[in-house]
Amino acid sequence: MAILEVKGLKVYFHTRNGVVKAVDDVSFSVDSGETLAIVGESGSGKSVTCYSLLDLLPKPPARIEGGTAFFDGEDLLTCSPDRMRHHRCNDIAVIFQDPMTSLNPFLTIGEQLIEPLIYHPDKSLIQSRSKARERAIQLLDEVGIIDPDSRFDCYPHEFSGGMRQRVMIAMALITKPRLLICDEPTTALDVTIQAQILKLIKKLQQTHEVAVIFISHDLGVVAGIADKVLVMCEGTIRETGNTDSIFYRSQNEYTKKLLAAIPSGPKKLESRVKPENLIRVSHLKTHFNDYSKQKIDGKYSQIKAVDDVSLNISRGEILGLVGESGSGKSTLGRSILQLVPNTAGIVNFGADQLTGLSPRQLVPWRRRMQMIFQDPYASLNPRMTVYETLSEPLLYHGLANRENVLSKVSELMDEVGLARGHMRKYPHEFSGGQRQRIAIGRAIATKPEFIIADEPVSALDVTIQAQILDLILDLVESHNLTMMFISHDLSVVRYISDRVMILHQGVIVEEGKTEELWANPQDPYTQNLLRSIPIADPILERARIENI
Amino acid sequence: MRYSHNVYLRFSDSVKLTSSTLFKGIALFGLLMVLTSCGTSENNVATGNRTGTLHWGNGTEPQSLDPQIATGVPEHHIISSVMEGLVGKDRKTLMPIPAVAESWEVSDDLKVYTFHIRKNALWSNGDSHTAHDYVWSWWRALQPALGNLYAYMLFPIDNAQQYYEGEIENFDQVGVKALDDYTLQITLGNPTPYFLQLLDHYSLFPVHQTTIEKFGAADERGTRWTYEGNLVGNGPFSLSDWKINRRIVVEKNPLYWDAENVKLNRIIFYPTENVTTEERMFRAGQLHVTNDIPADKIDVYRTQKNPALHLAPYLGVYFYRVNINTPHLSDRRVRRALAMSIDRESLTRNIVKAGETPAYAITPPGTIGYQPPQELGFDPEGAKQLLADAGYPNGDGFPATEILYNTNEAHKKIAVAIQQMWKKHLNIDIQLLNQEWKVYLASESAGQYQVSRAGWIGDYVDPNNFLDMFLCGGGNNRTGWCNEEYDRLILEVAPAMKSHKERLAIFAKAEKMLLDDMPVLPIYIYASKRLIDPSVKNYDSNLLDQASYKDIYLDGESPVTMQVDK
Amino acid sequence: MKQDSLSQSEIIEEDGSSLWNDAWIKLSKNYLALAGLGILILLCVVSLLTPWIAPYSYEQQNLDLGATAPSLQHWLGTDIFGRDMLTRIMYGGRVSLMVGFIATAVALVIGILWGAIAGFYGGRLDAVMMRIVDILYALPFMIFIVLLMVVFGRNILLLFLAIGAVEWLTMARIVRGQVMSLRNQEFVEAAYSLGLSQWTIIRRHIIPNTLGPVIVYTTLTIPSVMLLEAFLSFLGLGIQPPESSWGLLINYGVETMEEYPWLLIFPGVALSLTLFALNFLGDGLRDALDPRTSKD
Amino acid sequence: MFRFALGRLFQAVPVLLVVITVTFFLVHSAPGGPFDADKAVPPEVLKALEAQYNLDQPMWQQYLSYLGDVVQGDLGPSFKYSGRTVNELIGAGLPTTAELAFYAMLVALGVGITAGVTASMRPNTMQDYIPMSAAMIGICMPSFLLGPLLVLIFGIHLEWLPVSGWGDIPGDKILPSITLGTAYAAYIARLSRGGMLEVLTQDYIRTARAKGLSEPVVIAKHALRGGLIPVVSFLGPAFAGLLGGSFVVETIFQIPGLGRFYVQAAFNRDYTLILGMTVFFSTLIIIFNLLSDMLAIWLNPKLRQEIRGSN
Repeated sequence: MAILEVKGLKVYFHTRNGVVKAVDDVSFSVDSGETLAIVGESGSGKSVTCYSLLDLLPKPPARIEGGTAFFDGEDLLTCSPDRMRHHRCNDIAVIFQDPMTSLNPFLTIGEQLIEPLIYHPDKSLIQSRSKARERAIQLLDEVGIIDPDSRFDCYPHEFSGGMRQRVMIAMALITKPRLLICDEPTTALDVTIQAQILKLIKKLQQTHEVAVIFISHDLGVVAGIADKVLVMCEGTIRETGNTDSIFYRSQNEYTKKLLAAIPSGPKKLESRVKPENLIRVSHLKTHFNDYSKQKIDGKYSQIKAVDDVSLNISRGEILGLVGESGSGKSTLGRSILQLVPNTAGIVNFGADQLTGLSPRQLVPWRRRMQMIFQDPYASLNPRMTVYETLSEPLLYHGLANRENVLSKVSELMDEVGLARGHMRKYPHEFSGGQRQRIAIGRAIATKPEFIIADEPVSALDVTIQAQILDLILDLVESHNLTMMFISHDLSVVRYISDRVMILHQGVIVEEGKTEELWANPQDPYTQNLLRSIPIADPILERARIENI
Repeated sequence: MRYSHNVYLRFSDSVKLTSSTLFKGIALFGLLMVLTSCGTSENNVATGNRTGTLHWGNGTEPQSLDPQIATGVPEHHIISSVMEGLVGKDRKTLMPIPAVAESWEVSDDLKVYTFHIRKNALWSNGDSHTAHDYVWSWWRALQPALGNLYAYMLFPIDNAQQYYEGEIENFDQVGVKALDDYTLQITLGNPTPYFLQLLDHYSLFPVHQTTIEKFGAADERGTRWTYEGNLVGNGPFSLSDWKINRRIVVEKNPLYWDAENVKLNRIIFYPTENVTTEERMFRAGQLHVTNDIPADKIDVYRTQKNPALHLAPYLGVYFYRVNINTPHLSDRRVRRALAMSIDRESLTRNIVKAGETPAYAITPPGTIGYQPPQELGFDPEGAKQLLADAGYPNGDGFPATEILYNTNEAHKKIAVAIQQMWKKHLNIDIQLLNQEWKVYLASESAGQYQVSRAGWIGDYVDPNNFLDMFLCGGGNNRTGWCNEEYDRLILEVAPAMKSHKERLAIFAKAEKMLLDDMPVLPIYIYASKRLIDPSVKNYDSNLLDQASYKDIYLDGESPVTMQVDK
Repeated sequence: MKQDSLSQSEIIEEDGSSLWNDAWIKLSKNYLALAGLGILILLCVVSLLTPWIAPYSYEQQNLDLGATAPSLQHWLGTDIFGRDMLTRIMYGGRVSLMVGFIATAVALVIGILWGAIAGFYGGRLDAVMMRIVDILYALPFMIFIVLLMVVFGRNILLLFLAIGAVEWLTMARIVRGQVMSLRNQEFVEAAYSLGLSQWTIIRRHIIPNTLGPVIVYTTLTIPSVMLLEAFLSFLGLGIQPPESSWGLLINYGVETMEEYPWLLIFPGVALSLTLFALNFLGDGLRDALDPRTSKD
Repeated sequence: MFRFALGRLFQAVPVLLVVITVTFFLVHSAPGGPFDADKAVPPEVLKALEAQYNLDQPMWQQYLSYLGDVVQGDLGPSFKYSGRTVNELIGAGLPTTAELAFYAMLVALGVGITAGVTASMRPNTMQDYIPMSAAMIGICMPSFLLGPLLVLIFGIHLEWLPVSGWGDIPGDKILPSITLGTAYAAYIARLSRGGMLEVLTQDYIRTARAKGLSEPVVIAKHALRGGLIPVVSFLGPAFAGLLGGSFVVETIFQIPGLGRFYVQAAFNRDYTLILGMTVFFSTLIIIFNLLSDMLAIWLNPKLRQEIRGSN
């Protein structure tokens, strides 16, 4: 029997520039104890759909234009604010994507946990603080928080990402809801943590007998967890059906495209590695003062972000650097490029030593080595047009002059696949993928020999991700680039790299030719990492989860 | 399409609720404040009338209540309520009346004064009050280390100046003698017709030796003897409270010799620097008497025929100094032209407004019967001619000239008006330069100015007080003007005159010399401006703007009568 | 590398065009901001033309006329010297607008540079620079003004200097705060990795991104500068009678607000009009200079 | 936290030293001396006075002895208020000014936060425009205009409240507090609106709503804490500004506070009083900035822990 029945839901955004049909005629139903996955890329309307059920959309600009959403025989879209509070408090709970921002940093997690109980809209259901505390601690224990009694009074920043998400889950369950909406609950987490959290959700769903709506862009994750799948794109439903039929027997073009875009398998291109070391790093250390700890003998203790790393990169090679958050992979990249001061060690570019050069002396080298940043939103100056962003390095390094700068910029745009007509637009007018193209354009503008790409596709949708990866491969080919490709995503690294290094807590735990390492990982950490990757195949994925 | 993930928020439907909780807090705070305000509906004036308390706007915070250190008018008001000299002044005519001295004799050569001190005069702590107190007080007043700016008030006394300047060292040679406990004999160097008036000036008031010595050396400045609780005086009131910048309270002194005729129980002096505020305080019934009135308010009170308005001539002159050492101003024709093209009638009527009279001489007319020469009236044509004679026909070639004044709205207004008058009548360019008080003083005494605003308030009613300003090199001259004949008339001839009339004639002659040369441009004679609640009785405006606190009484009951001051 | 200096100058020119061109296009669609701009332009034009269009002389007195309420002869009444208020407000606007804009510009330039440098380099330089700001905050302003006046004489330039000297302090603090949060942004790191000099980064990447709060603060600063000018003029540093400014007119108007309310109301209206025009224009500019606001 | 405060205070020492030094030479080089008066001061009197206040010594000697006194907490005698020490004068004015500043701050916070929060709840509606336009006017409305206006309305015409004084007549503290607080209320309104708007877009607010919390709880418990941090950082400078900027209000309302002393001292060239007040005010500014920083840290659990850790 369906616990939630949505019919013909329409949510439009009324902006100054016209109406955007965020959700257009969406219908679905969820049964008790069932998991419905809503899959789609960013902007597909999957989150808006769910938020509209709980009246969590900002109005204006959002407006619900039509449809019904019956929960227990009551239409959520038209009920009074009081009834809505009642539902939020009793029946429906949400787990949000980013546990970092979704928890109030100013309040202890305990306080946030018990709030729904002590401020319950139904006066008779209000519980005393001590009772609520008991229940919260019991739940914290259940979601796997160690020593819940003392952790109850800690603040969110004192937890790691995975633990925070566990707290979020406990918070969602504390009201004993019948429907749980999980909005990309593992997207912000490392793969190993993701596996744990998914398992936890699955387990809890069974013990608490809740219906789950699971929103995700990651088909691998969905494959293992969902009973039914709903594929959305541009506000409309493209396909709906049970998990196996969607993954194995999809008739829809869009679904097929999504599935095809998932990077899998080994690198397809021939390696062009030349037997010449372009970058040589020996015993590199980058330490920071740890301001959060007490000074000892007048000195701060050190965070060893990069600890005694030695590596070589050959000309033409793509080296994949894999690590989870906090492993020091970004710091290593920045250290090699001399963007952060090195504590010890030597970095050589070709025959020349980079360490010890003054910023002024580094200027000619900067032209020869570049960086692509993870977040295409933050790495572009919001007040500079594409033209300005791309022309700046050209003019600054004397690679173009006033007469030919326009044509040079146009060429660059062609190369990275941007329409020339967009030259005078600002970064915010582009989608994430296009922005990353701009950032890549800026990086190759100076005709560098060496590029460090720091998670260049992590923030992108899967279809876009594939395009950008292909673009990078093309450019490496055509520009004879050497690259260090940093990522947490093992499938992506496998798809692009010639050689892989696994970084853990500032130290390289394993390295080797990509396929060799894949086939035969030696280090337990690497093994665990590889095991944690979700597979976009329901049968394999279910089996994988069982085995963890 | 771009819905950034952080815009999914819902703005409240229950805004009213939230703001109401916040408003509750505010309301509580407001309520607290208002509650404290609901104590009484009676204002100061009404309360004061009931309890015999006079609320007096006193201008600025006094800098000292030591009569031999203090210099200002606000200080004067307070000191004269807590102390008294040998001789007082009639509150209307300003003629000398007995005070601590019940009587006195003057020798035939007008040089020896013998005072008989009341036997019932006491210090406010009960100590007896004798002639020796005066000898000691004046000895103190003449100690250079004390830094008494009014030491010169004692100089008419024989050898006082010599003692002060260190020429003689023995104070016994100074002409002050206590013949016995209650008889004081004073010998003057020259006959000084205004000497009795000086005795009512606070610098000649007696001070209480034991108290002063209790808190420091006799000639030490800034000891705590003038604080509330410490100060011992001999006046109708005694100091009971002094809160800096807030108020000074004096209470009736039961030991005062004339205590039975003192009607007020208490006077509270408020420092009221801001004239506008003071006027509002008066209107709100917080003051009985104000120190001043904003010029623009005077018309309002006048039109209303408001009985509170008290305007009266005041012994002071507002004038411009001209720096004789400025090349183009060294020509006295130029100075006379400047003087003749100021329309003082219009200025006093339209700008200063408080009944000030146009001044054509430096001495206020009517000063103990003295009538100064008045010849340079408003004559733009004559002025133009004079300027042409001096080489500036129609103002051509006249260098740009600056009027210096200290920062003050009233001075500015006058300067603006005169600037325009000179522009209009003489076609010369005038610039205004205002400087902050101390800078202005420094500029003026260093002679770094061309034309400078000035004022002089008489300390005693005698032409000498005005005319000796312009002696050669005198500290208050500052114009660079010097005339030996003038000096001789003021310093030697006038004091030697036998009769009052002859003496005045000499002053008139001297003043004529001054006005012929015009190193100063007299503008108007001051007026005292006060708002006085009709319940204040026995207050009489006089030339020195000096109230007689012992006579004042408050009567809020009697019907308001129109008071006409003049 | 030999082309370096040449190419940098080109960057500057390019920089000038795009953001500001786009801002202008966007501004021209914001009617409130346009109205503000229109009012400001009108005020400036009137100020410029005042000597030719003013109905009366600003210094000609008529003492016997005195202060009169608005009438057909004197639309905005006369002051106590019998001078036409409309004329005086027009002349006062010349002074106030000039002082307001120039002195604010001085404060703006010093404040932005100081704050940007302190915030960008951080560390010891920042500490020293901000301590200097602290010290300047603490010094007795009035003594400082009097001394300035005595040492340099009376000079309108000094007025700008004095006002700039006070107003840049807050500006520097605001900009510093902004810069400190900006300097860790990835696009600054990207610029750094391109090998741009620090100065270029500050100028091209940091400062343009601090414009929002700076503009808002500026629109608040201009009116307060106009009032500060009145205070300084009163102390003798600024302009001297018979010239006047809005601030001085208001100052005087407050004294007589009961007797001659028009002496306060009309200069007050002039100043408020400027204030609101600036506010609308400022908000408009802030939005226009932020490319991100266009599509929401 | 303690060590953090100590460190900051330690940093303040050189700042204070420079302030004292610069001010010392500034005031001594300003034209006009403390004893210049309308009527010429005889040279012998001037000499006696200067000798008494050590003004006849070489400048550096005066400077050093002054520094020595300041270190011992003695700010010297006032030149103008004969017989009063600077410590005594500050002691006399401080309670009043502090009280005034405190009430003004209450007004500023009460009105400012209410207006700011109200406006932030419905941005770009009348509920936003009206309080924010009022704030705009409030910021630019000089207190020399606002004070008299309030006095005329509430003191003279309505006769509700006294027109001047401080603690003399019941209710005389209301108008000055409002006059002084208004400009700051306006600033705080803008700051809290900005802060709230930013916080209200945070994910954790959405989380709180999704939990079924009522809107008042969401605002008061979840949003205010973060939204008011800009206001908290502003409190230090604001309090310093209130203390130092109360001169105009003190003059309008005849309030016996420090502001009047300061300005009078500057006009009188009362060297010791100017210096003393400057030292005092700079110390206060430093302390209040420190306090507001500490409050901001305390409000933020993460910073709080970092500071605690560094102890």
